[in-house]
Amino acid sequence: MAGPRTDHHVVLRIVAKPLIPIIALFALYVHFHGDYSPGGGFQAGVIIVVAIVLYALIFGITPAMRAVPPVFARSLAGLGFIIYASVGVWSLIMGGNFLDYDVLFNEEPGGHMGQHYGILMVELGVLFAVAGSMLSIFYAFAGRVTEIKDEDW
Amino acid sequence: MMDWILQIAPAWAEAHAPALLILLPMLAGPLSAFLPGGGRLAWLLTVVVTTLCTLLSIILLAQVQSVEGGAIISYAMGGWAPPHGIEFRIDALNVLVLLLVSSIALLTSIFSWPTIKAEIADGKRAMFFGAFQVCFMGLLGVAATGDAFNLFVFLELSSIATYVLVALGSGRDRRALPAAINYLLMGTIGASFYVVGVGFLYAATGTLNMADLAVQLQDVGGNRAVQVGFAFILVGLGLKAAMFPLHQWLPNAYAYSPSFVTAFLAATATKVAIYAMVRFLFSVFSLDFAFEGMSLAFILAPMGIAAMLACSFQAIFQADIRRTLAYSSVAQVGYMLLGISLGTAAGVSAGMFHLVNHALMKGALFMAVGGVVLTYQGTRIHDFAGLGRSAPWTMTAFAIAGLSLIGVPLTAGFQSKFALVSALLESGWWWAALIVVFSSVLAVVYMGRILEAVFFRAPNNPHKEHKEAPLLILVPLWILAIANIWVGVSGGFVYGLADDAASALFIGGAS
Amino acid sequence: MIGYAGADLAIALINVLLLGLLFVVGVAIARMRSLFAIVMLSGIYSLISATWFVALDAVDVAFTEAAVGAGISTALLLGAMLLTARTAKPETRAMRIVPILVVIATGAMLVYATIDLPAFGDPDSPANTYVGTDYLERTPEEIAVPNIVTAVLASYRGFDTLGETGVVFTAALAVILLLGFGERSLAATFNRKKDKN
Amino acid sequence: MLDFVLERGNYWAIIGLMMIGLYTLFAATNLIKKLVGLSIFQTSIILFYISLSRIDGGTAPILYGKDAGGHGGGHDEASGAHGAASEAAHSAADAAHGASDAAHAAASAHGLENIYSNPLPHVLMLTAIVVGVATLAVGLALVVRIREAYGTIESDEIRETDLEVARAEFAVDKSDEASAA
Repeated sequence: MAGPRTDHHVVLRIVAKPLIPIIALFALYVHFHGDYSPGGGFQAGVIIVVAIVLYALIFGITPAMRAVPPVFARSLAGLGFIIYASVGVWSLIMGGNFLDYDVLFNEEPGGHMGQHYGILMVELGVLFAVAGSMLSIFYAFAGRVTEIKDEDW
Repeated sequence: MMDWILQIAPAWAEAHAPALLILLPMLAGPLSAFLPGGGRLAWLLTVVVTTLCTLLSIILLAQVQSVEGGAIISYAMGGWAPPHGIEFRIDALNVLVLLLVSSIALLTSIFSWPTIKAEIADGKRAMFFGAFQVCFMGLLGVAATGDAFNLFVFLELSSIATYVLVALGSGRDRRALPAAINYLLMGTIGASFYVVGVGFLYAATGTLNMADLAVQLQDVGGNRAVQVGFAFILVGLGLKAAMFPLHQWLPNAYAYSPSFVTAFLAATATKVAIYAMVRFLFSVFSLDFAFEGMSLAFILAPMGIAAMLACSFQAIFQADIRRTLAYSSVAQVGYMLLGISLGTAAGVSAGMFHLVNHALMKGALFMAVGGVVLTYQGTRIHDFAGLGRSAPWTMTAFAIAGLSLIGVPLTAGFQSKFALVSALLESGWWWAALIVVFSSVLAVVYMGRILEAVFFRAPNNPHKEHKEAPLLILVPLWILAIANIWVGVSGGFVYGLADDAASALFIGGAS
Repeated sequence: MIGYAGADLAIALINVLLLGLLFVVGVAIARMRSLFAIVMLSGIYSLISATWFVALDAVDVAFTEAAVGAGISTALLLGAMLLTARTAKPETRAMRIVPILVVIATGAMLVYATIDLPAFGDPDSPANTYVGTDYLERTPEEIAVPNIVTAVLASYRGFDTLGETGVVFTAALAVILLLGFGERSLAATFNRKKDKN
Repeated sequence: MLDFVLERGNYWAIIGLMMIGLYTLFAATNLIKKLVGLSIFQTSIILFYISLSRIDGGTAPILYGKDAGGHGGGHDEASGAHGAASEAAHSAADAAHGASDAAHAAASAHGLENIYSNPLPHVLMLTAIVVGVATLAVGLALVVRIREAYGTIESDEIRETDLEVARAEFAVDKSDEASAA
């Protein structure tokens, strides 16, 4: 993957370089605007992964792994899942049912703060879990590629 | 009878038991996947979690039994009342399954450590236990949920974990990999069929909550979409339960996966799918539908009988003991389906009783095989020759469970087969009762072949020294073996649970 | 003609066109032997279905299908293809008969079921008058989020989504267990390259 | 008759797509092609669910216009007015049951200004998409391992290899038994 830099990829590299931050930025927009428009944690997570995959495809897997280490990716996956579950634990501690966001902040009936922040946190958990998991899966496949090529399968 | 449990259990555990049951493995699964220490810590965490889940299941059982005729515990996830929210709905039927799954998970995870140390590489053990806990959580979720689509999510959760657990047997035998992908393809088709079926039910009723579906379906009646939805759900869950012609994935998956996985799956995975099938057959659909009655008598019963005959025959001709036991599992699923297909309370309770007993005996059998794999590295019959002398404790437990599988009096297998035969005679299906007896004769042949080799043949390899399985294997193995005898001698307690489960379906199921 | 009453004829045409395209792509996939073409066509299949979802007002689903089905799935399929094989063996005639029979039987059952299904786009169908559309009414008061799909996904059916997150996590765990982290093999490549130099 | 066909044509087309996926899954021997068939089958199920969620004249289930501003200040008043309107609309719908009338009645019965499609199948299918890609990832990882272990990803060749191994094992067993006897 990280082969000698050949010239016929130059256009790709130059176009991709400014594109990747924009893709990541768009992911954040999709995430935080999920209440008002299509999108949410899941889609945002996938888009972030796409940005990193694009980086890996163009500049090689190794630089990508240096930028976003696989350890970080899989920890992120576990963390996201645990964030989601702990919102449930929080609501249990506050005396409500599992994942009942209404009780999170002890607000009066009719208030929407609990639901708003509950949804936001849950979506954050989804974002982390999806981004981490998908990236780990990609790394697992991509790491295999080099190995096979070297042994000339 | 079990009120004292409710008195000593903390109030928060009682109020949130259904959620905590899922929550514990859910938090512990990702955590144990990252624990250091070559998997030892992850294993300890797994044992702790399964212990806690078993306790929670006992609390749930006490809660269900605190009311005459069985209480129904409904737990609204997120505080949203069904049908808008997802509910966990626990009655006498699922509490039995929950208790079965969590206690078998506890015993097998205690058993697992020596075999895992031998079969799984260092760096993978922690993640292996993580995957196991996810699988365990999925099975609990399927058993506890009261929402048709939520069931699919948990079914897939447990299945995806199962595929990889099966595939990890590839360290010992590469055939685990094709077995796993076959399982994946068939399992995913099953889940997809289930989703299509639920889609038709949703189109006809507009709801996904099972209790609500039951009510709405009463009004809809013999709608064609409902009929086809029913058929697809039956096929989908049948694939997961290894219902006879759809069982092709099972023998290889059981034969080549790690010992621990085989023991756990054989005792739980198909059982949970059968539970889901029973839930749909009797709770969601009620027996009023003519087409359903027909499908029971003309599809489920022949499938069950075919499984009992064909797979028992196939079991006889296997050289590998795990394959013998796997084919016998499909045959035993046939017994359960036959009981269920009667459509009477007696039949269903016999089916559920056999389900529990089969988990006890197959758990013990596969654990014993796992012990032998660990000490002697072989699963074929000729590897087992003469083991009765060199590993008497392991093999005695194996023999007890084997006799139970055959259905010898004073064992659990006899009790449930007896219940099944009497239920069959009660409905006038004497021919089916004869087939049950005949199939038990086949079981005598295939188990007898193994037991003969174990106890009466000289060891093939004279260098085999006296080598018993380690204590961590022997203790859970003997707990299951003794449970087999206990249920066989005084079947009252377990049979009572199964009976409660069946009557919950036939009295309070529809409302 | 309930199906298209009130809706634009253009939408109906788009509908027919997209479904027709899906058919062409599907048949092509079934007949192709080059795995690269099959993988790319499956990505196209996902993209076309995403477009169809937009025409049917399911924007969230369309978004996800485009990102996952056409993006991640295709990338994974390509990665796996590079590691395994480039062409598929053709199916022999004998192997086709049983699948065709099974598929025809299944399809016939499904078509039989559609006789009693509500018409396409029927606002009075049970599916569209009960729980589903209740969310529309309840969300402004109970959750106050304009995107109903987000409200249902994260709150009303938040437990499903928790399970879904679990599924993704489990998939990552499974792939890592099967293929490794990708780190070690990479380190090995490095070392070998250094040795060569 | 024509109406009947037009109303269900969509379902039939989707069923056809499902069957193409299922056929590819069953007929192909190549494991990757099988998995592609599986994902086509799953995508077609998603098409089916989404087609259930469509409501004529509806838009995406994201509240807009007055519906979106419905909470806050003059909320009570507005919802009261909506309630009265919905009752009237209901009786009208019962009487007429005409196609587009009913559509508007159904919408206003929910106290909403605009017609939206049914969000529930959308949510379910978001979950199903995720489950689908998770299964695909695990399946592909298995295929890669199979390629490394067997050197092929054609399922019939794998079965052949396994059968030969099993036959060899069986022969060993037989000879062992013979020598033991």
